[in-house]
Amino acid sequence: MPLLDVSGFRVTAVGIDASVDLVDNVSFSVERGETLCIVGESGSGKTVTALSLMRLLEFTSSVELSGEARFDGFDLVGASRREMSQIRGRRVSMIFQECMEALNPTKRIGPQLVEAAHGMQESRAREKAADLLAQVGISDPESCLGMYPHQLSGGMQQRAMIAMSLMCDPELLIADEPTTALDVTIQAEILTLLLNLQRERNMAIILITHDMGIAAEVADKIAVMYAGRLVEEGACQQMLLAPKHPYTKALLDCIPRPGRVGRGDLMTIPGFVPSPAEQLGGCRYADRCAFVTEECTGTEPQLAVTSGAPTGRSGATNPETRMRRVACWNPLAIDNASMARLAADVTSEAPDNRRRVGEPTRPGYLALGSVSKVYAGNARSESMKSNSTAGLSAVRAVDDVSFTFRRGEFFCLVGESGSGKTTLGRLISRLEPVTTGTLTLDGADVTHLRGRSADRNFRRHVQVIFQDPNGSLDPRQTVGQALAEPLKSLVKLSTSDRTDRINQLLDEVNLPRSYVHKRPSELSGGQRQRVAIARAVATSPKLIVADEPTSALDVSVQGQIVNLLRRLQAEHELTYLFITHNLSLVLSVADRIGVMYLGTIVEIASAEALIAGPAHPYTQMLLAANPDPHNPRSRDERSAVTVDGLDTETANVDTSIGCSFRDRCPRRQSICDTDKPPLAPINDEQRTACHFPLVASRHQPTPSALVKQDDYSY
Amino acid sequence: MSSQLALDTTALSIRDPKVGKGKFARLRLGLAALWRRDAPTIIWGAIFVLILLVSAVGPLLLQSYSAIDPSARLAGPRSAHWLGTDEYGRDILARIVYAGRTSLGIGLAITGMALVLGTFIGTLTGFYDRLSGPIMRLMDGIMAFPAIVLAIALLIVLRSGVWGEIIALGTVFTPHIARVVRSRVLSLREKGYVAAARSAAVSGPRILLTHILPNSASTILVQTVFIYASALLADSSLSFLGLGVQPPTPTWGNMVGEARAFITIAPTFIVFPGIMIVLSVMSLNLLGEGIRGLIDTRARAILDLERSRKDRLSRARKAGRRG
Amino acid sequence: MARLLIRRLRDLVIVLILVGTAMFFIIRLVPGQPATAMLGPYATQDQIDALTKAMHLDGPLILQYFGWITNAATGDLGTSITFSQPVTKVIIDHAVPTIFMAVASTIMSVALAVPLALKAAAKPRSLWARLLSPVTAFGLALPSFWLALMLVLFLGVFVEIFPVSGYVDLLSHPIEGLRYLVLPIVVLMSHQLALFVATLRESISGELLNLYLRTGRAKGVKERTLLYRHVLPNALLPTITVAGASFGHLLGGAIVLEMVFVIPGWGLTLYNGIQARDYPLILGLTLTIAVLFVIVNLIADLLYIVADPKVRVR
Amino acid sequence: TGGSANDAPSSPVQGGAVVAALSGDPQTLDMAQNTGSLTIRVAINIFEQLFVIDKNYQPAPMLASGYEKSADGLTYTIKLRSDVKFHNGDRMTAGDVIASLKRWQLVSAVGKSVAKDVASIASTDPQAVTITLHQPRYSFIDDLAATTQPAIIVPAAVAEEAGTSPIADDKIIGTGPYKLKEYKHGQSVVLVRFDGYSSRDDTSSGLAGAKKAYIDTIEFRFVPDPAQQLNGLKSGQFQWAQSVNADEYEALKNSPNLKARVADSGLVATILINHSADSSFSDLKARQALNMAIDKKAMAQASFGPKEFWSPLSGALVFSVDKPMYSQAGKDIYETFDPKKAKKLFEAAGVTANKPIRLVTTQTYPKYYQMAVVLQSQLEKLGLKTDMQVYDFPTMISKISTDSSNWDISFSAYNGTVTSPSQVLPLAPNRPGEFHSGDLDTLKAKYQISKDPAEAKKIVDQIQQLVWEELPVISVAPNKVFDVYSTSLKDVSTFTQSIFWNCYLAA
Ligand SMILES: Nc1ncnc2c1ncn2[C@@H]1O[C@H](COP(=O)(O)OP(=O)(O)OP(=O)(O)O)[C@@H](O)[C@H]1O
Ligand SMILES: Nc1ncnc2c1ncn2[C@@H]1O[C@H](COP(=O)(O)OP(=O)(O)OP(=O)(O)O)[C@@H](O)[C@H]1O
Ligand SMILES: [Mg+2]
Ligand SMILES: [Mg+2]
Ligand code: NI
Repeated sequence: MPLLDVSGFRVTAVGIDASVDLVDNVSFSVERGETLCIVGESGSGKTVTALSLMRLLEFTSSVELSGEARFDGFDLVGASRREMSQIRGRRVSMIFQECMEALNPTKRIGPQLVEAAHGMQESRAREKAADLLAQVGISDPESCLGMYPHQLSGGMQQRAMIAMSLMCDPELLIADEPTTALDVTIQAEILTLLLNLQRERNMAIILITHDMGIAAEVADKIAVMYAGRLVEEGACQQMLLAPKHPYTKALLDCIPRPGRVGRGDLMTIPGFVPSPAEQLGGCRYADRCAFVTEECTGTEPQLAVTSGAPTGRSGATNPETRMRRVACWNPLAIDNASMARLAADVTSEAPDNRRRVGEPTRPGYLALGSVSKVYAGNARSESMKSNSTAGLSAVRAVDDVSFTFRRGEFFCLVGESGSGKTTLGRLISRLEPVTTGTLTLDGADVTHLRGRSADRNFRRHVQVIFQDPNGSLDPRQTVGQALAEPLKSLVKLSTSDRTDRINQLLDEVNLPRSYVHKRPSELSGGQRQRVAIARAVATSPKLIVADEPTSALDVSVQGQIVNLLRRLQAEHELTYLFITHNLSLVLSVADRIGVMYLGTIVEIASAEALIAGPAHPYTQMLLAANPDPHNPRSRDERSAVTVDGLDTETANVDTSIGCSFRDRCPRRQSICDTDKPPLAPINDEQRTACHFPLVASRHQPTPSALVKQDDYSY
Repeated sequence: MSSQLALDTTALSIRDPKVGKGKFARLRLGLAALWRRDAPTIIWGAIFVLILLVSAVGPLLLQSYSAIDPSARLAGPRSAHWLGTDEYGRDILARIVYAGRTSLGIGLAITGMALVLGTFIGTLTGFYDRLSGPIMRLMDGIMAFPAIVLAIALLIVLRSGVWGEIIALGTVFTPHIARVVRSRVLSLREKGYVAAARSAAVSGPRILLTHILPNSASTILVQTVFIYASALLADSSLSFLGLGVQPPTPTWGNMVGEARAFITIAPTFIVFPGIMIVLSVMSLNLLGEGIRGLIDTRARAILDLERSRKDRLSRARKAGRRG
Repeated sequence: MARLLIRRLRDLVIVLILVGTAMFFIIRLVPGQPATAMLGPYATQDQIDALTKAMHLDGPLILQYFGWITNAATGDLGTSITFSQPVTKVIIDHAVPTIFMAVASTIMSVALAVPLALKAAAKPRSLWARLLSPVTAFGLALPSFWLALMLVLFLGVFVEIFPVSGYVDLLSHPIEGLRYLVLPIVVLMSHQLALFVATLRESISGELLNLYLRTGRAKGVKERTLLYRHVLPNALLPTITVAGASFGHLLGGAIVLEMVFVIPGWGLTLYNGIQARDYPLILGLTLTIAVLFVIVNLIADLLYIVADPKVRVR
Repeated sequence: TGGSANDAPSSPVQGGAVVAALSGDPQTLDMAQNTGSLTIRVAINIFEQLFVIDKNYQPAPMLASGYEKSADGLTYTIKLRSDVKFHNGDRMTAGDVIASLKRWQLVSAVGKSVAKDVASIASTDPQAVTITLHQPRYSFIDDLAATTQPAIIVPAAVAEEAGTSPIADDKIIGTGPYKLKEYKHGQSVVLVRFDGYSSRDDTSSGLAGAKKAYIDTIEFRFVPDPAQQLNGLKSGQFQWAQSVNADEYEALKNSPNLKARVADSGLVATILINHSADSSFSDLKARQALNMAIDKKAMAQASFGPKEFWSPLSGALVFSVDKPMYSQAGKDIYETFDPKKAKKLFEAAGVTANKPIRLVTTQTYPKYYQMAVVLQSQLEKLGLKTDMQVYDFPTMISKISTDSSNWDISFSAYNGTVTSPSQVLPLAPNRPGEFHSGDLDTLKAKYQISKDPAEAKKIVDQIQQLVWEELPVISVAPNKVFDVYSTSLKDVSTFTQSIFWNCYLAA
């Protein structure tokens, strides 16, 4: 008997006006020692499912549960609250995504952990807590117990959270996006940690994620959710290898593959997830599905066991795990035709004839000369809070950065959180003044512009797109007004010309012209980001700084935005500074990539060069941590990733001397402590700031080899 | 993907398909929806509107508020004078209604002054760092003073009376609005669309007018309602002390002040003006809270939270009956 | 912490100088002279002028100002005209009732507000919880002078439990003195208690939204424990600030109340001082009230820092 | 009426404490300088004069044992009683009297008017004082017995130290039956029996005669609110209250525990008029119109409550009990109430609706304010505009005495029991309103050389007639004091308020 057995599970939100099924028809099971990954786009009901299973949702909203959910034979749906408290926090526990809010800010970590141990002496519980903290990779557990959450970095908090969930030695652990807010490096460590702990304890894990890459690396089974329904469930490899539901396949296809630069558009899923309130007669995926038939729009398909599971290389031994269930009227048959079509999707696009843009021959456009930005620490607010931290030394958010954007290139900036990417973007777009250094635009010094006309002139050429699609549009302005704003202030157009231009812009970003009168609240995230892009290109700028324009969006929409950006680039000879966390994306779209660490650029290289082999150990670390469903690592490979508990926030290294990466660097030598490595060329496509660059010592796979790996041949 | 508040009922606000049948129908539907959502707010709002209406129209319908009749001094309620008469034989009901005009009007003027000044100061100091230091120090200075004491001090100089009181209390309440506006502006100026406007070379004042102010409007509105309530209360205290609007122009506060000498002879004289103060201040405060519940996501979440617990309990009881 | 203290002390000095200077000129701009009040209603202008001269209040204002401010800097606030005593002594003599009322009302309000708000938060469907919002709004809407008069009307005269006015020295006759202060304190509390309950309830409700509660439930912690060990301590934080700020309300409210109940505290003394144009006394008292208010808020801020680890520990 | 009323035949008991509600803090107990009634109510029990008025408003010796007046009326030799002790234990001597009178001449309005006529004050022996005048002064002894800013006798050191300033609280040393124990400003004044007091032997009458202090302590608590005073009386907190609302009279008349009594004396409510060129009321026609426009009865009713408190209405400047000064001359003018004619006269004087009449009043004394409200309503009935300005009392006084350009009409009330025309304050020089009349000055001078009461009374009548013809002020109505006290307080004098000697607390 499986540890957790869910079938026909439904969660209904009871509202004042109406009741809405948030989640319906969910069925899956988890064995001891097994990992189930639930994946799906945002809003597909993953969190609702998890919280409802824990019976936690009812505390904060009015919901009704129905269907079957048995934990070790115990009825989770029908249990009283009292019975439930015998399960929750004792046999089942949960890790939440928002670690910053999930811990009580005014209580020390120790008591919060001790609280999670039931029926245990205080002193014993404390010992256990320290023990667990050590296990999750916190180097000084005793002092950590005495700290308050805000004294810990995000990664540390998440570790503390994990330790807390283990205090009761749970049989089932539900982890809701435990790593989404974290850097890839920390994400990798935390996932490894979870897997190791699972092995030791024979725990069942339900891991919720929106990232197929993570699922690919850690799951035994994958369940795909869409718009409140479970659409497909099956063993991990089978799911990756031969998705049966068009949605599963589309999700996989949307993940960018490295080395596709100039090879056509990224895959996307048109449309967006319907809200739970939308009453649809048929399959909820129907209007986004490429294989839609009449049946699909008429009746909703039920989860059904399918046959014909192809035997994967590692072939499941347990017949139950081999069981595939899919809710689709015409599941994808894994026949040759469809395989061919799959392959075609990936490879058959006509190679792009654009000039390769990474080459150094291209003329420079905007140049940074030793640019630095120092924050006083309390420059912004006078509030008491920041005042008490005023004693802290200044933050060097950007530290002596020099490089040149080439005209028409797609430059990507990556790096862990807090490495100064946003700050650099703001400096380049002159939203903030540099502390020292110079900015040169097309040969002219623009560091300190005087007068409004000079400023206007600069702004006509350099525009920005921001990360948060919700915040980047004024909720009170219509799309038309938002687009008119730069047109009014930067170019002098007659009213009718302006209307024309707005229509033209909407056309360019593929939005219907009727959207002029819509307000941001009526648009989806992706559509908002399109408006933001339209606004940025309205004045025909030359350089666009895009600060994580896709990181708040689902992968299905991310492709649309990137494709749009690239199309506009081709049409208008744009130069991009694209800031992102997403390494897969970077490797598939960028011409050149800059890697930032603690305010400095540690490596600049073309995408090909990076795929071929990073020169800086930090770049290598980032690449290694990046999960890729098209090329997943095995479990053993995963466990090899060290858990050393260091990330940008905890790295407390003196950046004024020596290499700032030295305390995380496996190749550290004495020179690293004393001399700052300059950003020196390795070859004509790659420069790095490292005393001991990696590139020469590494076997270099060719790009073609990488592509070959896409053929599901593992 | 994005971190999300524990609850989010936006999904539940299903658009009514009937919407779109003209403005009136829409208003009615909107009110009906609001009624289901938050009936008390509508009730309190209606009470306040009623007080406003009666104060505005009442004096036209009732007997003179200033006609003296020394032979009918301090009479109890009777058919000619529903609430009795005061020490000059004037009709208390007529005076209370007329006092509503003065009290509510002055409250409004005070609120208006605080609103305009406070918004101005709040937006400027929030938006321009350079100004914030000295001006906010001044605001702190004003707030570092018990409101009544400050108002009394100012009133002594400005002369008791309508304008003196408006200026004095307007000054007292300005920092309250300025603070709220400032913190709102401080958070708004970090928004992407402000940066976008900056990068479109939109000038500071224009950004203030087109982005910051409209988006602060709801916060300011709520605060204004609360300040209106406070202004009514402060006005009544000052009038009671004989420092505000001077009788014979009645205000609720100075009526209580006058009635104080006749507390045992004519209790209606002191009771009813007080009730009017309580009722209008209370309805304004509850209205403000209700509006905040509609506008402010956090406040709305709190309301929903409380409501949801109710529903859950009622469901649990139903289930109990079934079982 | 030390920096904060220094900054606050600097603010204090600035506020004092501002308040002192402003008040000095403000009250001198007011028509009417101390002599008028001293001489009663039928004095002639000649008599008034003569007395003004005798009191040395006739020189150039600016010289008087510098004289006063230099003395004030050394702690000498001058001599009260009506009391013919040093202002400092007058202020100290009249401090007990005002401060006692303010402190007693604050302490009792906090002590009552916590259980009331918790009761509502723990049982949101109870009658009490549903009535809480109108009841607190009612408390906040009650003008203190009116409530005071109503209490006098019903309790003092009809039922005759408490004396309706006057004051017996608290220090020499504590029991009798307390009896005299019961009604004023009840009135002060009506506003303050409502304020605290409202604040506390809102912050408790706000805390209930916080995700750490979900964590707590996931850990299997009992709801009661969550309420008392997590929610309440966090929710009390904002109350500290509100309590500090409401102290100003109290001092202001005291003026009105002390007049209604004839309690010789700062409020009544200030009011009489204003009526009598007792310049040194008015200045001294307003300064003292401002200082006290700033200090109380400073203490509230410090308490907040001590209570909130986010600020205390960095 | 008058004198000590023997309303209870029981015999007096010594002891007990009285708590008396006083309407406010007197600020100072120096009654020589302060004109207010609060000061008088307390200090009357502390200080004494050489002469005081008896129940018939005739001067009678108090600290003096008698006096001799020279035939030419220019020299007064006043004999002092030898058994009088100050509260500090010192015996009163001529030196104290001389110093006190000299100070009185500096600080008191009556004293100042006397000072004009005084050539010297000297003592021949320790128990006698000789005062020489430049010219005869009929009212000299009356002036010494005046009750407003009276010529109180204090130790010479106290008088000299105080000079023109009020006597400090710790120097409040008199010769009266009670002495000051404690003055808590803003809160209370406590008096205790002065055991060293030696009473006169003659029967007590008005303020004169024997004084016996039965009550041990009198605590005056300052309670501004009349309703609170009454509440305190009802709840037994107070035994006496200074100003209970007159409207309570009917209800209190039948109260078993409280005695409510309308006194015979009080204040005469007066409308002040601005005679300076800045006001249209400098025109006699306007004043006459004003007089005809005022329904005095209605004004009295609205301001002073039941009829008992303001009758009879005769337009006199003093109360009817004050026989020497009471006159009904000009009553016909006073009684003319003719709005139509008033309107015409106003028009003739150029007072129209275009020019608002500026009424200045105060709420510090509610009755002034109430009169203003009634006047306003009556003027507005005539179609005139009014501009009513309400200030606190010091501001009002300073407005009307220093700035004649800003007001037309104000309100006041004056002591209705005076002993000479020069004490009638509204007619005194330097009053607000800048009224000057040669005729009035002549009459006043004539009064001082009158030889006997009959002649004096004739001049008083002439003055009264002149007041109604020239209308320097408009005397509206006498406003009698309302005495309310606990029935446990026996033998309370009806002569004036707060005489705490000769009365006692029933056991
Ligand atoms: N308490 C609630 N009441 C009503 N609707 C809710 C509630 N919680 C969530 N929803 C709605 O249910 C849908 C599913 O939400 P859920 O949070 O489970 O999605 P998710 O898959 O976890 O997405 P994400 O990746 O963004 O975390 C969303 O449309 C959301 O708006
Ligand atoms: N206005 C500011 N005042 C003070 N410090 C700042 C400010 N803005 C950024 N910093 C600091 O500068 C550093 C770099 O921040 P930045 O936002 O540029 O990083 P980032 O690489 O964009 O991070 P993320 O990936 O989280 O967006 C951080 O340590 C941050 O705390
Ligand atoms: Mg989620
Ligand atoms: Mg960033
Ligand atoms: Ni307030």
